[in-house]
Amino acid sequence: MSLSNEEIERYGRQMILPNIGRPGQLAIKQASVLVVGTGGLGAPVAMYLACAGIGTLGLVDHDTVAVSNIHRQVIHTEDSVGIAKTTSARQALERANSHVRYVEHNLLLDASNALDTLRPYDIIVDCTDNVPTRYLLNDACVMLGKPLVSGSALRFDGQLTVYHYHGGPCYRCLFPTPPPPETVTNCDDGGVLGPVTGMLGSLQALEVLKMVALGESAFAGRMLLADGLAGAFRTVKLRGRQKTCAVCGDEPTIKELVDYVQFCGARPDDKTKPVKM
Amino acid sequence: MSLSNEEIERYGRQMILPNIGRPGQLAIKQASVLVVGTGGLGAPVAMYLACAGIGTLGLVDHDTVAVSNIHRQVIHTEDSVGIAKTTSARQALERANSHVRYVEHNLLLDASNALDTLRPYDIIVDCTDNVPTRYLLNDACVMLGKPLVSGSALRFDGQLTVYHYHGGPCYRCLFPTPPPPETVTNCDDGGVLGPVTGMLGSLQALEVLKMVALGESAFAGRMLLADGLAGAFRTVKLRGRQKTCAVCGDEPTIKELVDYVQFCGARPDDKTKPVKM
Amino acid sequence: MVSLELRFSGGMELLFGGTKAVTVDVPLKAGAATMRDLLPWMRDHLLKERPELFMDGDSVRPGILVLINDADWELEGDLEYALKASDEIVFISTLHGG
Amino acid sequence: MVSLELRFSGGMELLFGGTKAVTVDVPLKAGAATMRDLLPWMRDHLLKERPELFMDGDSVRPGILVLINDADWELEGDLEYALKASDEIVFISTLHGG
Ligand SMILES: [Zn+2]
Ligand SMILES: [Zn+2]
Repeated sequence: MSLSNEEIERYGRQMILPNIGRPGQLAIKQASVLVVGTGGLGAPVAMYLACAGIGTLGLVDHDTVAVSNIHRQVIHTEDSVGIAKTTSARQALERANSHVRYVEHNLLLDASNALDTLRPYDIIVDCTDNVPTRYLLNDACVMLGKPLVSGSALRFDGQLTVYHYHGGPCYRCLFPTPPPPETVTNCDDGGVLGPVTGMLGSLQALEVLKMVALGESAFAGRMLLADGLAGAFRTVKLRGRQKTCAVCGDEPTIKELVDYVQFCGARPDDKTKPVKM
Repeated sequence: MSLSNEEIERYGRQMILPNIGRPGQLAIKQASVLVVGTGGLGAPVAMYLACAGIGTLGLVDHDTVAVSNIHRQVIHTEDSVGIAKTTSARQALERANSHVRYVEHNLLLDASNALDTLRPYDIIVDCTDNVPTRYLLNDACVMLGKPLVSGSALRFDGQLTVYHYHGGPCYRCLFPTPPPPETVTNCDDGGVLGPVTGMLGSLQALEVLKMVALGESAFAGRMLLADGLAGAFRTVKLRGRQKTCAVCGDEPTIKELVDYVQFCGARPDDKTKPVKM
Repeated sequence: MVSLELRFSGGMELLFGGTKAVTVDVPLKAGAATMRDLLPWMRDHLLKERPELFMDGDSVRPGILVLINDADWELEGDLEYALKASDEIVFISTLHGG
Repeated sequence: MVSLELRFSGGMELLFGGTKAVTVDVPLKAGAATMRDLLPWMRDHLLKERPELFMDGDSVRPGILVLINDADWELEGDLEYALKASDEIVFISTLHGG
């Protein structure tokens, strides 16, 4: 594989970084990344990865664009209200960079389709909005041996880590038991500011590029805790992989995907509900 | 001024934040913000402010879109290569939110036009790429009594602060003397990753929304230092306003805008040069 | 008495009356008392509502990450960690939104 | 001897052979020696190239922000700040790109 003159011109400002260079750009071109969720986090992740020249970019979403999405999901437009989010996102990305191969997965991920959907990709990016899908992605990534770049946001806060990478823990190592459904708030119910998802999604895209081009991440076994209201950032050390983990441990008890809705007692369907003001 | 049902639906997910609510959204709708530079930082700043429903959004740039911009300046598209950046940005923003009033300022800011350009706006966002324009914006903001939300990025690093706000210092309080031109590297020469500008620009937009809706910022008199390679963030306390400052001090010696190119010994024209690989 | 700095984020602060950070003198013996002692004391003296959203059995409920001096408490022995003066202990509700 | 943690960022590390952080025992007297003494020592012992890009007169050159224990050194007396053991001193080249 090589780079055309047009690609060298297009990506020149990232290729002149000493730790990217031509080898880094070629690695980016050869990489395939799956962005799960094309909402508040998925919008900047997809835009920055596409613009950086990722070879193949998969987009997973089952939802259609609603006008209440656009305040934070800046990849979608007024014209795309009502159409599939994957299609809306793909159209925006193609306008920005037609060199990338885009793959739409317009579906609700579940135990029946997750392994086949994730298998062709090198890195999975969790931009979802619900607990069952987060456990599903975690288990599927462990079973397939892929790293999971996980971001989340709510109100003014955000969290970021990379699971199952370079000996670090998986999501279940940290959270063997799902949270009680009544403690879980999604962005539709709790609210969120667009720039908070923008900051977290940008950081997820940055970790993907570092993993692809440099073979490393600052967030394997570490978690960023961002408080956008206070302007406070904290990076903390996490436990390592747990030998007793049900999915990535030495004697895993979960060897195939399970029913995550039942496991979490919550539904993965984050459909927009009317706002109570 | 009031909010239509369509606006309440569109902005609902930020209005349910207890510290935003209807009064915060009305303040956002009444605000006017000028984004100076529609490049790597300006792209996310403009997108998130437009999508959040800022009443009037001004866009300043003198440049046209080049294919080498798109890797980080994700507001621009392949179709807009060669056209004015302000026009390209405005077209993208109108697709996302047609409720906002956009004003294009397709010009190179200098001492002759800066005060008139900045005067109609409440808050100025510095997304520029050169030292002379940073001093120009600072001095103009002090003379007009406006806060300046300043971001910068290079390679994997970023810096953020809010100048001349709530008794905090201005740019000249920190840096009375400009840096020697040979120590200044812009993104075209030093390189930068798109997600780094994405993270910083998102944070600039977040501070603007907090200033508008809450009347406060976490970064008046404080600076965020972000190291994207190490995943390390540091927020530091800055000196207060300096009584001896040449522009915001007790006895200012600079009472009108000067020749910033001469003052800095550098040109504000950040035209793309060919990349040496 | 042991003086601790307690912090709450990610929504945990809502259970503690909106407090994001508090320095408290806890009537427990430094070097001897552990996290196992601190949690019920916090529940009884600081928690403002719904104890079941803070504790589950003798530990925190699932979905809360506890940090002791910027490290996951699992690295420090979790419930058996012996409290020292000036320890900073953070309780974070993990987020799932996007 | 005073043991200091020195950090370089924003491009400053390029003048110091790529070092981003170093703990050094500086042959200066804690409590007596100041930043005015540290800067020339750094220039003579740590700097790898182009001293004019680090110092200007007896201070740092314009465009460098100096932090002492996470605060702008101007708040600490800048050149007159008396060095203490374990001080963390950061030299940051300010960025202008966008
Ligand atoms: Zn595990
Ligand atoms: Zn000043």
